[in-house]
Amino acid sequence: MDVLYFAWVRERIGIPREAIETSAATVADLITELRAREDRYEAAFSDLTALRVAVDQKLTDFDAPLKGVREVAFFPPMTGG
Amino acid sequence: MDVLYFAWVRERIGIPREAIETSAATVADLITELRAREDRYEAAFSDLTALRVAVDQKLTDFDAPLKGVREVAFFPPMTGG
Amino acid sequence: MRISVQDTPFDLGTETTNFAAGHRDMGAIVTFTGVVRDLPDDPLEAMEIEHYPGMTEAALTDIAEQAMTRWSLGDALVIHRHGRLVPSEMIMMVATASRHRKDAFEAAEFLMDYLKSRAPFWKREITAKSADWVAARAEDEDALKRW
Amino acid sequence: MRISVQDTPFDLGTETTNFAAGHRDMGAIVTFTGVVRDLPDDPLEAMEIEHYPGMTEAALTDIAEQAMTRWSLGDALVIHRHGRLVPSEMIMMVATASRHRKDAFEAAEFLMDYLKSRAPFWKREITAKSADWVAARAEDEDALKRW
Repeated sequence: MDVLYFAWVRERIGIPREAIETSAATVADLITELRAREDRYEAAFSDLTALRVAVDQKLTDFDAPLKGVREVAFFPPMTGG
Repeated sequence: MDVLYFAWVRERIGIPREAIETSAATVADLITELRAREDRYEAAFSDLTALRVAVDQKLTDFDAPLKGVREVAFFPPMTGG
Repeated sequence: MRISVQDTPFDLGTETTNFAAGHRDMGAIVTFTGVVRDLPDDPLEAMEIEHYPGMTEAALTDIAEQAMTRWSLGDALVIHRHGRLVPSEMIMMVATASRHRKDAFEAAEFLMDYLKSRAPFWKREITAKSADWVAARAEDEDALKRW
Repeated sequence: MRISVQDTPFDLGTETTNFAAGHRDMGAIVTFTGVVRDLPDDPLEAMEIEHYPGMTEAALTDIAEQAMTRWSLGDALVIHRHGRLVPSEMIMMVATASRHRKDAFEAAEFLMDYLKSRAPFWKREITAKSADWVAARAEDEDALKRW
């Protein structure tokens, strides 16, 4: 599964994307796994209210299941326009 | 005093403007005078709900006084834009 | 603030670009453009627009000044044509510049609502068979109540 | 309906004129344009816009399709830039075409409200001293509630 990071999430984690092998059932489970990895993930995911998630390029919530998913992206609230 | 007519009011009366000597105190009094003149005025002023009036180029109502006024205009509701 | 009542065409692109270029400190630009409809089933030959020279400019200036007072605007533009227009020609445009999109949108809607019912223009639709004055619509008058 | 996500500048005049020209049966055209502010007291060097290629186009298409469904629109256009922009450059534009001004206005406001908070763009303001990500505003999120 590809995991993408944008804006300050990308900066805190230090890379724009990575391939991750995981058996996490939901986005929330994946976040728990990532936070346990290294401080930079802990720093990026410490405040979930400041984060948004897209699964296969669709905005969703942290309960979203990951079965069959190819791409998960984490980023701050959008500021386009 | 100059009296101006626009759109179908102009067409019914047959002229775009005329100079009128009047001692009418209000727009309503002026209309009463005009209606008494000729059929074409009667035709133009028969339904006041379909008419609007401007006094010295400001939209107003039929009670408006005419003292000191230089220009009165009659026309249908506007349809700009 | 600029008001133009003219019988000549205007170029929407040029007008909008110039308007935006004059307001570099304004993040939001809204424009509205009215076009003579070109309906295949409704063979309009022309639209004639009559107006009240002098009062037209005064009424549009008053409307634009009200908009500048009621919303946080950097500028407002109103262009309205009169005379004979053919289908697909642009009748008029308004533009508003603000720091905030809400102000720019609301002020443009306000300008349009007032311009429709309070500026002395009268349209007539010319077809092969008729030349009818466009009737004012109750919903246009009602639109003023929200301001 | 056209969606364009691009790093190159666009010409507001050309885009608006072409959009209007393509919809001769639509009497009302509304545009919104967002500009990088050029504030004398606030020396912004540049605005950098990051986006999520693939999802951006999908999100904008979804938003525009919703607008086409909810209002009586002849067409909708969304152009949004990404990359590095300097003050006074145009960031984005939307345009709507309808037979009725109310639909054109409302659909343009809807497009803007959703684009602000639901399309994956992130802005960063570069000054001589800092490079800060723009924070999302609660009022932008609240603006979605009215639709």
